[in-house]
Amino acid sequence: MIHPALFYSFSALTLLGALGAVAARHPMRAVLSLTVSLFGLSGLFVGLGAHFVAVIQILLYAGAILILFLFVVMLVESPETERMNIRNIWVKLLGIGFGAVLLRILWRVIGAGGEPPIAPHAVEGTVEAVGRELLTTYALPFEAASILLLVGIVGAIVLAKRKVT
Amino acid sequence: MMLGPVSWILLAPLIGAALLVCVPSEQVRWVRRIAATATGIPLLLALSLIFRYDPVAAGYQWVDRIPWIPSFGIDYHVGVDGISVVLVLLHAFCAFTGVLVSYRISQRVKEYAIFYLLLIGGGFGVFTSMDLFFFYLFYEMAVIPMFPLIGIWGSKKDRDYATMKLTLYLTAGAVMALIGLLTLYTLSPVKTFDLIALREAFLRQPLPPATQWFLFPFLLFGFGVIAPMWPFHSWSPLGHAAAPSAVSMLHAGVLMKLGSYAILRIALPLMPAGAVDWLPWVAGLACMNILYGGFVAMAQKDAKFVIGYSSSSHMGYVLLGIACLSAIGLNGAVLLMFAHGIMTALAFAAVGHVYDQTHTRILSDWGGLIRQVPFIGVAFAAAALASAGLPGFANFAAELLVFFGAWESYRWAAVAAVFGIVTTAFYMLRAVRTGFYGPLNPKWTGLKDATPFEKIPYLILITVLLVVGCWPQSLLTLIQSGTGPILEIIQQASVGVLP
Amino acid sequence: MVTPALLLFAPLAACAAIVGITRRSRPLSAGLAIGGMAVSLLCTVRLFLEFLNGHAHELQYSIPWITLPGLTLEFGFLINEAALLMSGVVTGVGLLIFIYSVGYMAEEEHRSRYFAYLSGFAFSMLGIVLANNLVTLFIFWELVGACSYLLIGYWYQKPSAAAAGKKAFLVNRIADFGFLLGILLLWSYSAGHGEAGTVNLLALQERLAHWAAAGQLDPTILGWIGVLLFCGVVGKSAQFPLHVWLPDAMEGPTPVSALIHAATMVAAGVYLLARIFFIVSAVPSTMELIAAIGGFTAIFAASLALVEPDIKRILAFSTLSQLGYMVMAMGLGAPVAAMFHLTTHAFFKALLFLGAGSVIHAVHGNDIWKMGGLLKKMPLTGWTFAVGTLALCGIFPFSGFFSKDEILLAAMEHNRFLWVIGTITAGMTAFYMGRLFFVAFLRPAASDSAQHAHESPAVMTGPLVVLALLSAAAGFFGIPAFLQGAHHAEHHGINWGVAGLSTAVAFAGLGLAGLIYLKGWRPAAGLLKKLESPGRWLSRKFFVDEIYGWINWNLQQGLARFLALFERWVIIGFMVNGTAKLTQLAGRAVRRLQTGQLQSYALSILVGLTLILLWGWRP
Amino acid sequence: MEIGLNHLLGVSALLLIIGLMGVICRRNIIMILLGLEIMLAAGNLAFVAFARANGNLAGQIMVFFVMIVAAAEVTVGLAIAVVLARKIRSVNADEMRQLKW
Amino acid sequence: MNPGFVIPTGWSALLPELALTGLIGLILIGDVLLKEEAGKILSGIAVAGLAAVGFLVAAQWDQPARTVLAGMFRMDMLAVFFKGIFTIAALTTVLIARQTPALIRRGLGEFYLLILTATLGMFLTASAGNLLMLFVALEMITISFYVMVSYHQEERSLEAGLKYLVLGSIASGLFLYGLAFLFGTTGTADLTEMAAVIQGGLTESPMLVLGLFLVLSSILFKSACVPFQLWAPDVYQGAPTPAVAFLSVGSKAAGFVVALRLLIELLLPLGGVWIPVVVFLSGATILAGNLGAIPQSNIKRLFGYSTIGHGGYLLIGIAAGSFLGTQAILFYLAAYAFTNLAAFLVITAFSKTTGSDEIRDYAGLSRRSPFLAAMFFLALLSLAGVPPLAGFFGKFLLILSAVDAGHGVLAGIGAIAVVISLYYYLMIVKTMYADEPADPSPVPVPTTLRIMLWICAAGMLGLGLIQKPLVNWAAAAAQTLF
Repeated sequence: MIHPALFYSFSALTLLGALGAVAARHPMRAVLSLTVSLFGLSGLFVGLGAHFVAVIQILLYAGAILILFLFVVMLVESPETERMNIRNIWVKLLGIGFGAVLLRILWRVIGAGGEPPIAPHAVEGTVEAVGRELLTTYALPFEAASILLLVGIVGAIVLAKRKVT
Repeated sequence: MMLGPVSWILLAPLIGAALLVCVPSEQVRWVRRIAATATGIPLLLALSLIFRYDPVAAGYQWVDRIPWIPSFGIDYHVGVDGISVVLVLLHAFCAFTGVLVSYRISQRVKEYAIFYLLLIGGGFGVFTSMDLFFFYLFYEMAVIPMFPLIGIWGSKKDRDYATMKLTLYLTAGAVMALIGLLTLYTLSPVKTFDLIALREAFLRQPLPPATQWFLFPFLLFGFGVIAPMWPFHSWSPLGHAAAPSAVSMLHAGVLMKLGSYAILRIALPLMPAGAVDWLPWVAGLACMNILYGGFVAMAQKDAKFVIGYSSSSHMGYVLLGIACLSAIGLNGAVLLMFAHGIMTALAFAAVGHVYDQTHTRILSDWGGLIRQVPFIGVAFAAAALASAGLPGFANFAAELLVFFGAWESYRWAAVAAVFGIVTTAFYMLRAVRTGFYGPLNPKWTGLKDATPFEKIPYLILITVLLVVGCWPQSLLTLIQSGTGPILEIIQQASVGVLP
Repeated sequence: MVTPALLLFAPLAACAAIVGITRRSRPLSAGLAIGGMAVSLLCTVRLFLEFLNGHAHELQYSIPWITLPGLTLEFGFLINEAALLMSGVVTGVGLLIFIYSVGYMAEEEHRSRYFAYLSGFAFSMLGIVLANNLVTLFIFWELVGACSYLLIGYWYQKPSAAAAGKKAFLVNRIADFGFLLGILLLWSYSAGHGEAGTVNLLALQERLAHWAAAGQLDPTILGWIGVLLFCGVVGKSAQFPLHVWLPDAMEGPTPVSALIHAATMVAAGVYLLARIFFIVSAVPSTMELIAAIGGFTAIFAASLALVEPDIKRILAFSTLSQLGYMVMAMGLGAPVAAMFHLTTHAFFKALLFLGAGSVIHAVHGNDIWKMGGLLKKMPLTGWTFAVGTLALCGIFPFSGFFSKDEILLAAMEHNRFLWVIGTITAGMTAFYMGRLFFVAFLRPAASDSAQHAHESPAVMTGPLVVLALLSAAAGFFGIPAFLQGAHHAEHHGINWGVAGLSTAVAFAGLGLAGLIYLKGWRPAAGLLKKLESPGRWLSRKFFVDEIYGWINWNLQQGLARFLALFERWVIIGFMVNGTAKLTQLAGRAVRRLQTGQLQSYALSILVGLTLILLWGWRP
Repeated sequence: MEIGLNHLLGVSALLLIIGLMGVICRRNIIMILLGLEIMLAAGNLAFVAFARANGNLAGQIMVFFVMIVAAAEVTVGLAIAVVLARKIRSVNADEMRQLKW
Repeated sequence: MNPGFVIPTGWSALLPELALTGLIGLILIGDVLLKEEAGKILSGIAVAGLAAVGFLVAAQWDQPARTVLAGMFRMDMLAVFFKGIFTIAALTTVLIARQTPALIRRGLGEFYLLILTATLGMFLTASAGNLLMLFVALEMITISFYVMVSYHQEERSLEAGLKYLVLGSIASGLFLYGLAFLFGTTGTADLTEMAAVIQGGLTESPMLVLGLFLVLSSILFKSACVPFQLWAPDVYQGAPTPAVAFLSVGSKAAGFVVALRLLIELLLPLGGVWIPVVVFLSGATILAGNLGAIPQSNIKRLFGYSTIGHGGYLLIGIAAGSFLGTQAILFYLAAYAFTNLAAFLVITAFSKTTGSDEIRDYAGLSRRSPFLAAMFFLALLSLAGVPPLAGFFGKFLLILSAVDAGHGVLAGIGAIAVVISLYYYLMIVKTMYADEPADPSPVPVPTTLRIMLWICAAGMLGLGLIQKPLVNWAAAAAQTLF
């Protein structure tokens, strides 16, 4: 299992990064902060033996998605104009309050669940193992995912394109 | 599969409606002819059934049964017993005369006829269904067409409110009853909606009294809304007032009877112990109906409201008769359903005739009309006197039976009921006097009396009232063959409940 | 079976034929009606002869009308002496009045309708007479009420006529409320001791006799039954306090007043008492009540007649008063006397009304002060009227003398106080009749129309003459003896003391009237002054109508209006529309949740989830 | 001290809540989308942790699919953001309140 | 060891899906190649293709259930039943889209593509045998819908799209998180195996219950149920009509197939935990939807609320947790498909001519187009649950299932809500029939819509009067779960 020191440091990286991403004033900073968080997550993945996923995470998330974010941030370039109004404050306060309650519930459930025994024969998520599974057992979702991506692409094009004359 | 006459009674209006969909709306004559045929055939069939029904054999006759949804125990199962054969006849009379009265409608005739025929079909369905599912289905089918019928062809002033209230109120009652019906179905040892099978199952293995006590009000008040039981009656006078004449005729003549019919047909035999527990309360409510309706009718200025409240008052007698749980009371109640249906159809037809020309229903605006429209005046006076319980009209015989029945079962209620005929006389004669007697209002010198063709429905209705009034036993024998078994069940149950 | 059926249904057939066929032909309609009545009369005579020959004593025919488990109602006849007598009165007097009507209604437009109503009435009245059970009787009881309603309101365009018809029907309805309850109570009472309830008169009589013999009668219930049934009598025979409809009923055509509101229908109450005498007589207190009401009505109505100017209303009050006599007689346990008086009264009161009709026909007005001198102008009418007056006043040897004497005799025997009342009433009767006759017929003509009055046609005077003969001679027909067949108990000879006193009082009344209205004698001014305020009470009929109007307006109409308001605001406004409003409000509230703001929607998901976890699961 | 499953799940729970807070509290559409990404990442972490605990690969493969889904979702979301920015010159979610009640 | 790539057997079970994928390709290529007249040809292709797919689906009826592709794909009656509904909905949506001018301007090809991808997603959802498959398939639906909803590119449409996207993604995130717990506690992602584990007695695990509630929440979101219903009215109002039609029928049905698969098939042993919650939420949903619809003036928004109500009714069947409840849901969904599609066909035809979705503009429709008005009348009555229309029997079965399961109060709420819904539906009827039209010009109905409307009317009346076939089909489909 993952070493406690590694766990705590990667967890801290992940959580702080996420917190930073959520709290950052400027979207640009948020995106960068999220990158940090995702790196931390990858670290956790590696620690859990999910090597392939960790790599993909860096490549796909940090490499592609966050770049996309950055493009858009720069494209729209709108500084956050968050005017304060009463409803907003209420929403925020209630959000934080209920978030805390929810967290508490999750916490208890997770704690109450005890520690299920970590499988002795921990499977290593190597590229080969994951790849074989993907193309055999999970061939159908894999194909479906390709269509999903097609939807994403078509969707983005359809939405972003200017009016057809 | 060959269908019997009962199915054809039920199908004729529906087929008529389907045919009308295909007729171009400009062909008003054909529309009317089809409507008249589609209601005339049931009338002839119903008359033949009345003569051919065998009261000695009793039970359901001319039964048609087609398995419909076997997995839920739902069958298309129709037939008539002594009660329903009489009410089918009532409905057929009202429907047919209603079509004749509707010849005055000139606007959007085709749509009117379609909705009207659907309503008719629903009514026949309720009276002939032996399956609770179809019973409910037809029940709603009889209620919903009222919405457009009143909403489009009603009198402008209050039709929007009236029709919405009516539809919602009746539907609310219906769904309440539906819950009761479904609970009965789930509680029954046989999973079927067949009334006969349920009845027998509950006879062999009755529901616990507490369950019956809990369930009975669902059916009682659910169907009681349309009966209309006090204090759920307020949809009805307004509905009458806003509706076009033929619809008022059907509404008061037939639709209101669906409720008491349903209580009699479903609630009593399936939950006899519940009935024994609850019916004294019904007797109380029925008295409220009678007296309250009567007094409110006294304060009305609008002719249709007078008749409307009078209807709710008179339906109190029907409820009281049912509440008696005795042969006299039940038979009286069914006979009164018939008599009141015919009488109120007559009254609404007459008022409608005047309203269509004067465009006011305020009695004091009429004045002395009998001089100008003697035939209509006489028809209205006949209806008023019949309503006031004048012997010779069927209403008297029926109300008399209710009095006798109530006197046996609830003496205080009988006193109230008898007092009810005093109030009836009060407002009915007032209506006649204000609207038809006295000097003729010079505004109405142009009013036209009924043409010979238009007289036909009135003559039919008056004749029926008189024939049944002089010879009530003609129908009572049939009715008795239908109420007898119900009463037996009740008696068995009360033996079971009471030490 | 055939004869009584024909007797009953001949007028109905005439009525139906008039409505269905001869509506447009006035002479044919009249002919049909008279023919129907004549057939009935012939049938009555035939039955009468059978009775006289002793072929029959009591005849009963019936067919089932309604047969249900627990209730059997039949439609049938019970013919006995009283029924035959009554039937004879109805058909005989009726036939005369029908004939008279041909003349009286000659100018009327819708005469066919009139004759249809009259025939219908005759049918209904005969139904009462012949009915063998109380339900059948009640049916016809209601039908005569309806015919009376239609005939009073015959001139429906006159608001007063329309109102009077309605009033008559309603007052009777109130009375019938009690009557019907009485029938119901009697029915359920008769069901005791293992027998099914019945409303058949003979069966009841037998049963009660049997129970009485066994000492099983319950006087309380029986008393109630008697009182409730008597309610019907009070209504139909216009006894105090339900007398108010009869004076107003004079709005109808005069022959109608004669037939219905003098000779037959109003007497039906007395006849009913005769039929159910075995029930009411079982409880003494009931009898006392009946006698008291009758006696009070007699003097009360007579006092009202003293100051009334309308000729028909005077006669109407007189009818009330005489009906009071009859009811009192019943209460005193003298049914024969009552029925006797009923018969003679039918003759002379019909005569008086027809005479009055003849006068009204001639002078076109009802006010006696606008008449005068008519005896010369209309001798036949005048002399027959005089006969009627004398009969009514109870002057020997006119019929009224005999019958009234029987009643006073019964009172003398049973209740001295009522005897005094009866005797005073006799005096008052003589006074107001004298006043009427002297003012209308003997004083000089007081108006142009009276000046130019002409005798009525023969078709009207003919019946007058026949009736005058009957009024004069009916006392010698041996009616009580005939009735005795039914009631074997009583017969007394003429008690000359009682008869003499009442005759003397009658003469005194006539004399006083003559003094005042013919000779112009004015008692001292002081006395007149003192009489003024009771006079006002009298002319306003003791404000009974006003009291009823107040009750009607404040209690009944007030309740109606209150309930209408309750309906409008509480039931509809609060309960129904309130529910609808509440639903709509709820709809608006739900809609308000939809702020349109994305974040609050997101928050709702969080909150929703949290609450589901918290309350739905409680981890 | 041994790191157990519950530690990992704890982190994922925190991550989930942080993401949710981002969605709820921020009004810049891009920030909201970032929050959504964090929520998905929380799910990923949980899956991987469970995969480890259960000793099968399905959890890891799920992460792969989630990333594809996230990519498609973000693409569409960002496309909408871009068009919106073009139309109403703002990516503030508060500006969009035409549809309500 | 498997040497690399293995073609799994049993692809024949996927014939409809394969055909659909082929159709997607065809449309994609067609859209690129055909520029002029693309709409008509593509719609022809799409309709024909969907009809073919429908035949393939129908051909699978009564075939023995199979699980193929390593447990990813389950071909059983329930799936086939739902696929039938999806196909009908997709087909109608294609036709509706062709009559929506705003869409035609934006290009129909891509829209068809999205309809088809969403349909494919629905098909896979119905057949998913594995959590992974289920997740991907569901996302396929939702992401297609995100695009469809914002397709108009006008402000409201974008707003609707954004709202749907953000909220839907939250739900997806929760769903994913919940799936993780289901996966973690059962130790497998295969639904059949999971069911076996849970039936083996895992009910006590709090983590499983947490997973259950998270999954339940996102199912509730998908079917627009309280407390996750807020998106529906906004999205319905802002989105293009065909998207709404498809959303209301297809997406809702997809939500319920997931509910049936997860809650009934998988988690029924935990019924004691979730059934009370669903009972409560079902009642709340019915009330919220029907009450909120009362004050609405925009027809599409009204349908947004009314669809919430219908979701609540469908939840009754879930709450019943019984065979009867499942059967009722299936019947209701089929009936609802015909009914709601008929309504949206009318809305499309009406707004094509008048360009309005406001209820007050429907005044006098019975004179402008008696046919449309009559069809709308039928559809509204069926929605309200009035016999003898299909919607009635659906509600009848649902309420029966509630009564049968002992949820009397829920049945009562369902019954009362019929009355409430009747109110606002009848208000529309009143507007159409009794009010005077501001503009009396006739409203033409395109032939395709007319044909579809006749079909829907036949469906509403046919299912309402002759219920037996569908009841039996639903029973056969429900049988797979029990």
